[in-house]
Amino acid sequence: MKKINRSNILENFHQAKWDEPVVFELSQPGERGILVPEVDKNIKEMFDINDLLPDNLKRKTPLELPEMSQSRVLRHFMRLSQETLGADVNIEIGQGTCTVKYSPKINEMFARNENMTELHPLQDDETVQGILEIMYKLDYYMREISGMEQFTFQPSGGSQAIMAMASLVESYFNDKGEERDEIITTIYSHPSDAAAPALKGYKIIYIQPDENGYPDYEAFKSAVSEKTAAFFIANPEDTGVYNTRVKEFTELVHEKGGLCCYDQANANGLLGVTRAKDAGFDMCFFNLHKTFSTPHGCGGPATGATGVTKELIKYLPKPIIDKKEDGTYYLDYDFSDSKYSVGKIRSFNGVAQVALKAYAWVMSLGAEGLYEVSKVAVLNNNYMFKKMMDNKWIDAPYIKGKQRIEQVRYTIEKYTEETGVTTGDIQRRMMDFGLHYWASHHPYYVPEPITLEPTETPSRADIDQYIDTLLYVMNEGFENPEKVKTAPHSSVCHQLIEDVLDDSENWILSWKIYKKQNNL
Amino acid sequence: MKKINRSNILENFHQAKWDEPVVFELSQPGERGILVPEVDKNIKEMFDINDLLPDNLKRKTPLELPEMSQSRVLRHFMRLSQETLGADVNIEIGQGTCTVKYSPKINEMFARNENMTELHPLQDDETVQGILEIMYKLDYYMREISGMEQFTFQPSGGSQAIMAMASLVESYFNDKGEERDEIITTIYSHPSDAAAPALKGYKIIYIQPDENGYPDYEAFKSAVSEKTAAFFIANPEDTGVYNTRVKEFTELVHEKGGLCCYDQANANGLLGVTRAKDAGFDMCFFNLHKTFSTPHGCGGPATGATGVTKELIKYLPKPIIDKKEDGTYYLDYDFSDSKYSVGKIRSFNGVAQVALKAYAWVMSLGAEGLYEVSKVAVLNNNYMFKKMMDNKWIDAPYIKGKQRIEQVRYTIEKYTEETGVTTGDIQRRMMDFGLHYWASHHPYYVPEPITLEPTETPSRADIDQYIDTLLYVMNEGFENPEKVKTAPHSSVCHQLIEDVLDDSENWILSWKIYKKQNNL
Amino acid sequence: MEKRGFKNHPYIPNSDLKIQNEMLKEIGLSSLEELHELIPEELIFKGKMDIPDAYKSEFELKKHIEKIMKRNENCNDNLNFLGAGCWQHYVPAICDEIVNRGEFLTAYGGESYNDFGRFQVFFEYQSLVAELVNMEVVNVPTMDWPQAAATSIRMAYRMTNRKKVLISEVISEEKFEIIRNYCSPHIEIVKVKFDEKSGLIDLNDLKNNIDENVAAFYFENPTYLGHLETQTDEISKIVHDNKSELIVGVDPSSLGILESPTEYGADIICGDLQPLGVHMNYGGGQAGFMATRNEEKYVMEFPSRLFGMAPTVKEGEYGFGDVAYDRTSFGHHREHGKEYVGTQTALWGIAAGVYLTIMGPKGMKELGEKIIYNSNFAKAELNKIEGVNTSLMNNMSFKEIVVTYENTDMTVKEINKKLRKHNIFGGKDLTNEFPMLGKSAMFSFTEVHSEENIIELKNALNKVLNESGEA
Amino acid sequence: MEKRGFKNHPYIPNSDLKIQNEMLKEIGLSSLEELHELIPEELIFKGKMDIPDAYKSEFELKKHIEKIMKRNENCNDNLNFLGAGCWQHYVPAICDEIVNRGEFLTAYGGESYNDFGRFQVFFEYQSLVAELVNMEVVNVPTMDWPQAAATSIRMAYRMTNRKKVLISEVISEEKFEIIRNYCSPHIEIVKVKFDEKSGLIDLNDLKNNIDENVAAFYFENPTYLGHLETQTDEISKIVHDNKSELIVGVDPSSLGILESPTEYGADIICGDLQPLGVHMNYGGGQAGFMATRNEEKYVMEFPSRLFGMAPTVKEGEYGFGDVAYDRTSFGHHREHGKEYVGTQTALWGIAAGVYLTIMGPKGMKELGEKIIYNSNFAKAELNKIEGVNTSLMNNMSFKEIVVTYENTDMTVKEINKKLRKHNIFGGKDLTNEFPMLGKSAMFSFTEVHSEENIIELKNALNKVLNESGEA
Ligand SMILES: Cc1ncc(COP(=O)(O)O)c(C=O)c1O
Ligand SMILES: Cc1ncc(COP(=O)(O)O)c(C=O)c1O
Repeated sequence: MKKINRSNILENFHQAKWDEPVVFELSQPGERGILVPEVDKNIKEMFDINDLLPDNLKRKTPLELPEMSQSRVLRHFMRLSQETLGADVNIEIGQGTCTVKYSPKINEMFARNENMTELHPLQDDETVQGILEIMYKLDYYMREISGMEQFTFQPSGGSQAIMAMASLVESYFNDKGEERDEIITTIYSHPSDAAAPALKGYKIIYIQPDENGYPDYEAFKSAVSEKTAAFFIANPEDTGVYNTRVKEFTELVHEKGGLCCYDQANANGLLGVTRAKDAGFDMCFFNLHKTFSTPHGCGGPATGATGVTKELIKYLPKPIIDKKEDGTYYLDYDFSDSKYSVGKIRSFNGVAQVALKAYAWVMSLGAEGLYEVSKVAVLNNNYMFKKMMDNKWIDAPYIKGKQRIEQVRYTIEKYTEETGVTTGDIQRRMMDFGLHYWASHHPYYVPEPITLEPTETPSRADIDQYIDTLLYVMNEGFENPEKVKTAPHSSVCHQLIEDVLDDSENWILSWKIYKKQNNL
Repeated sequence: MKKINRSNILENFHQAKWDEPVVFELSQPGERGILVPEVDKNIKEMFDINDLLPDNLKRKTPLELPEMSQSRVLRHFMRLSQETLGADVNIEIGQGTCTVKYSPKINEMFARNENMTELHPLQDDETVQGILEIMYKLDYYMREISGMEQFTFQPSGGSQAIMAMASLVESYFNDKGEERDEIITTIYSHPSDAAAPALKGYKIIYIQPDENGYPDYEAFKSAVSEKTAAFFIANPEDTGVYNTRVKEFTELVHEKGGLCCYDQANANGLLGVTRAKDAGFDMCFFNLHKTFSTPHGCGGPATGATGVTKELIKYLPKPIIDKKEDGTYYLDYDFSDSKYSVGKIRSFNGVAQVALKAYAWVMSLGAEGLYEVSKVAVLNNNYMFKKMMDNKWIDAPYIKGKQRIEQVRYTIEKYTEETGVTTGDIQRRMMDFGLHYWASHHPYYVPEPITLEPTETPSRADIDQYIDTLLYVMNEGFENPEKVKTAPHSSVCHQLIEDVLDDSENWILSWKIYKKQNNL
Repeated sequence: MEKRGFKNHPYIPNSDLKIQNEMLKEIGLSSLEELHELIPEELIFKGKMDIPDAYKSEFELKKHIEKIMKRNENCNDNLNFLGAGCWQHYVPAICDEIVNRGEFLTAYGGESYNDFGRFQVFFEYQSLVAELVNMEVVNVPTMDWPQAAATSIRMAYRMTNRKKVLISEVISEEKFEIIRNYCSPHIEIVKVKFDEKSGLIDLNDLKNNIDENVAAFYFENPTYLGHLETQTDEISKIVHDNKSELIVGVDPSSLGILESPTEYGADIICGDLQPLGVHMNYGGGQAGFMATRNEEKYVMEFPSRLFGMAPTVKEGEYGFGDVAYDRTSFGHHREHGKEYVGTQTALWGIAAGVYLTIMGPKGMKELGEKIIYNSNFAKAELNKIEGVNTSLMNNMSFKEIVVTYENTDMTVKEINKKLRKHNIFGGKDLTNEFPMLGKSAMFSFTEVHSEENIIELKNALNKVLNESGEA
Repeated sequence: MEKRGFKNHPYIPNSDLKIQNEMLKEIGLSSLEELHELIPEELIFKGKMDIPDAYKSEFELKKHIEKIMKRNENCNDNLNFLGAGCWQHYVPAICDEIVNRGEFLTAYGGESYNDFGRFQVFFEYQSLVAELVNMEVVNVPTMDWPQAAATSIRMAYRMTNRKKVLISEVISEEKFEIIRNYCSPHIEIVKVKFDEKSGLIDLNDLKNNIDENVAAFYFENPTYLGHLETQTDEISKIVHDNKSELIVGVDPSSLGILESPTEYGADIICGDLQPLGVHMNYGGGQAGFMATRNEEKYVMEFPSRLFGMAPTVKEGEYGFGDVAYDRTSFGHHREHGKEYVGTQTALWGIAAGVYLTIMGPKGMKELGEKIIYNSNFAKAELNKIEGVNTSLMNNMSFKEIVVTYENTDMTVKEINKKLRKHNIFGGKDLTNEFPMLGKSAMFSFTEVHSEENIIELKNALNKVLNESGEA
């Protein structure tokens, strides 16, 4: 056999394509997937089911769930899993801002253990010393990383953490009796940095970027006032630009009596490098499902571990985890008697298994390892940045020639003008090579954007493969633009006709609606 | 959206195709996949590694294993798994004779538990009462199913079970002091029914089928003699034809003092319906990885549970599992003092986790369920048989109009004559629809064979889909034979150029050889 | 050469010094320290984080974690009767198998083409839950039931432009707290009383409180305390006559035998998916769902993503995509979209989808029956114990029952502590949450409990309450 | 209508009566009883199998199995020093993840096109083990080491056409039994003595026994008793001068630090894969491997399947297929093929492939070092105990050490029983297997043991042997 010629591009990639019907179509009346334990004979004899159920509540409407044998159920979902491009099978660079890194399998094994899965959240503290210890220690390490004084793991996602931060702001000013109704953020912070505070009744004031991509200091200065409840910001923002003057911003807010809330969902470039507290923030949160490697699970369960400075602890949702003199851990409901406490953000004790995985991840790295994570995340990003910028059709606005932190928002505006091929076209075509590619949140402040974030887990070879593929596709845009515009070609389906998705007469949100539409 | 038109044929199927390099190509020197616990400091200080290793044994040859980070290792093997058509994702009908049925996931969960995985085979019996109980009871149930008196789980596959049966035959006649060197089998029994006894020094005598597909009784009669050590047979054989006169065969052998050994690897059509003992067999085996649903694992680990009648127990390999008066289970090494005992077939106690899964499977069915398994396996097969035979290009030799047991060997000889499309072509083309298809063992006594075995786990819809696809492909053979002959088209690779596989100058059995051939 | 960090770490391919240096060179640097040039010197952290040294080998890490986690006592080794919003149900092996498939476990924000399977599975999840509650629209899972309830309430508030919401008093304290915070500062919440004898909603109090400012009435059925609310038609009439929205919270494990609230007029239904194939996970298994009719006015109020089917450019082919994406804060309107959207509990939606599929209509029915038989049996049996009263609220109950302890000096906490000696986790203490019920606890019974288990509880409880010498 | 059987069983879709009847009708029957028409009435089983009723629900089945399996005490909760062919090593999580992937777990006999991944993974497994032993050809996994050794011997027998094989006496009894049976009746096996002082092979005895009828000499390094055989060049010369084949058995976990037997002349290497990423599974983790040079005369003697790379019709593309398939009994020659082929232990080949990949050269080296340090430390420490002698055989050892108990009335079995009270599984009893070593036991030390564990063993052993009051 001749030497194998390897291309760095997966030209022959094809995603698993099963043409798997919608689950309802697989129903075979009579088939069973699993049986439920029967009612014990004695119990059954004691009662008549009709006496146990009020007539008006008894189900009369037939329950048209599919009827399938166990192996058919398994086959169905196995096939759908193969049609999903999870991080385990993929080079994760193309989901910029999402910090999709490697989630070690050993951590999953910990979380699958009965000593995790089979704990009821209301068990007495004495019976859950293990998980309490884990959460207590993780809290402590988070404090070390951020400089904050107390964390809560209740917020179960970054956006909920932002909502929790906004709630803390509300509590704080309610307590102080101050009426402040404005929250300042920036266009390159996450949409939730605007939306979650808005939910809590705050007016959102956006600061536009200056020519460096930093939030405009002068604009900020004139925005901050006694009406400013808080400043919510990510830093670096989605552009990967770190606002060097951040401390001046927080000082300004503090001067006016406001609070500073740091969106550290993606702290991946900063662990052990710089701390929220030192930049003047009063609170911050970390997405454990991003920076701390717990898998995203198609979108949760997750945790936005939220930390605050000492004076804000009393507003935290209850309980927090503490340790007694004798070394036992407990859920502390009494740490605060403030009637302005946020109360509760999420039921029970947050997503404990995510805390467990994050804890295991921290323990597999130590302080040195966390530092390495950040350094390599930034190295990978700047290596990629350099190589991307070597291409004349790719640009990235702001601070030319300077480093970015962990991600970059690029633009291919000039390329689109030249070829008519948009970032959306490229996105679809990248899928033909088994790669994700993300443009940006809306609206596109950076035209024809691409947001790439390599994290620390791809290798140099992975990064090179990603870039080579992207350049290959971009080149195709010159030579065969139709190919790109009509992509994808190797996915499970072809381009969607999207109109129906926004048309309330025709959208199909469930099988019930599909059946109705087709009179089935 | 319009009504979805479903074809019963996966016309759009494409297998996951990753173009994943050979693992050695992925090496990035310096990368680590996992770390080993370091030598404890005190221990390290006590010794110099050079004193612990003799000079002449110390490794000097560099060990050129790949160097890869953990996520790259995972990605590699995940991708390869997607490129494999396991039963979990597939309609298993096309691996005839292999009894590939549904392996319940709950049974896997049992086997993944530490109380199974972390048992050392030499642990004291007192510490392994659980697994001993499982194996003891499974033995008992096997006896119930077969009528035999004692089982051993040492043979770790059907072929090894056949070898074990041949060894038992050897022991038996050594004990009797009789020299018998012939073993009779049939061409439609599994190749191992000939090969394994041959290994043990026996001359193999084949009985050809008569016009009904039964082993020719007259030929058999003249073959059996005082030289006959044993008769090894599957019944039904690969044709699915059950030899109705089997008892006459075993009686004949017994008359001449020989033993009768029943290959019940696939007893799937017979559980609770008929028993080995009653047909006159002295021993038999069940493939737990076939009839008893434990997954095939790409080809093991597995178990060929072998049972014998009372008088043969003393020749069994040691130990067997027994129960004391006080209810404790133990490994009994003393059940036999025969110096003619087979001794040992496989190390330790067989593949205990397979026994565990089989036990769980039996317990999920009970006697009634086992009976249902067989009835439905036979129903499925005869339903399929009927539908297949409705097609004029498909035939099946022997006992026209009669039922088969759990499988059928079909022939498409006439079709091949007509179209030039062979069973091998059809096989490759079936893969383009995500389906297995097996022809036959060699040599092809039935010309252009197909061997199909639906087992009890596909639904009627699955069977229909299989047949429809097959007919679709066969029809293609008329309309577009090239398409069929050049298949596969939707697999990971195209047709192999197979010559090199038989050419010792050019075959590539390892990456080392590949490198050598290409001077790398 | 600078050596800070953890070199050749298995999770960090480019932590190898040689590769690192080559990459640094490529970008014109000579050490990792030179990265982060934008971070001002004064913000650079110069201390050492007080985080223990790494367990470098996976093996040692495993030993470490296992040792800690073995300090937990779990509900498989003990007999658990805690419920109260997180219930011990049997999780079929297939649910675990599927949610642990690496592809699902590690997917996130891919597009519909490369994550077709993810999109389909969510469409199916939506459709399956829609079937269960007999509604047409279900969103991807939200955080938990309280979150789903809170959002339902905010939806009603936006739709009706009314600022007051009534909530049945029979609700968990923490759920109320979550709703309160989520609805603050816009919505005023007023609790509607219940009848302590029957457990039913006090219809007079409902009537007294309902007025033209009321956006919605929210109640649960089965209620938090386990009994069934039977005055459903009356409630529905009162609410709808007032042009308010009727929001009903429901335990989905009851819906195999109970009619969905849709049938008695619910406009929005919410609840928790945890009973449907998700392990308790110390509370990490919660996941909320919401359902409405397919009316634009409802659909456009959902804050979270909704997946829909759509045709593709290839005749006869279809795919899945985001419906009315611009509703959400991910769309162009950001904070002017509906509430906000982010990572929630998607994986549990997959679990629930697998669960409903494998259970089918018969499984769900058997499940409901087993539960209702068990809890009624327990109610009858425990009531026989001297000092125990299970008939405080006399309406029929489904999964949970309230047990009131009489004539004892022990607190519920003390009783539970003694039950632990019998390897039993006793019911949730209601003493503070529902003081009107006296010294009481709520026990939960599901299909994991057998007659034997219930008798074991009865005997243990009897010992604890009535045998003095008992530890 | 006949009702025998288990209707609507989740594993049997067509156990539904309605479907069943339709299918029966299709083939012209009216009941299941009418199936099996070929089975003569006298052979139809009319009794009822004495098999308990099914645990119908998965939940109850789980309770049942867990209850039984909890009667086991495992090596994770106890401190285990048993080895002797099955060793407690750390299994990386990724090995489990991959072998538990449904696609691999349930694949079997598919062709190279639809099972491309399976074929590639076996090609890689072969190549990785080939690298480890520095050979070119490795077969798919066979049953276990004894089977691999037995087949190696039969290969030598066929190649040389000689009927006698010499085997070092330092071999496990059960391995010898398996080989004996497998080689009977064709091959005469003669044991070659070892020196009880050094543990080394008695070269004189080897010379005395070798003659022109000897097909091969088989020995192990490290040996069954754990020490290293250093006279490798001498042995190789003696064997090859006689034109016999040199077969060496090896523990692959040693090969990160030890030279492969290839380097000192082995013609066939065999061993067990279990140390490479496979759990002990009460012995169900064993899997044998064999390796040779890429010479036709060797390759054509392998009985099992061998996977090779091959080009495809598409320029530049390649795939994998069976090499020299007709060698095997699956080929046209059936019993005239080499031995026989069947299901063996393929999945453990995948585990070993993943293991060698994730470990890499450095991991394998560290593994070897950790083991050799630990066993030497244990040898030194245990020797300090009154009544324990670890220096009977004074050659260097790798993983296992032989401990001889002196001046005690207790049997090894009794000592082990007492160690169990300390949650320790003591070494394998050698008393009957190697009577010449006296009352002795073999302890195994791997990377799972820490200094602390070894000291714990030492202290416990000291208590057991020297503190009379001790239970
Ligand atoms: C900077 C930033 N903030 C907030 C979020 C929201 O986090 P979540 O998706 O967990 O709600 C994200 C998520 O991508 C983010 O990148
Ligand atoms: C009838 C029969 N006998 C024996 C065997 C061999 O079993 P194994 O593959 O477990 O060695 C098989 C396997 O397919 C078989 O079908």
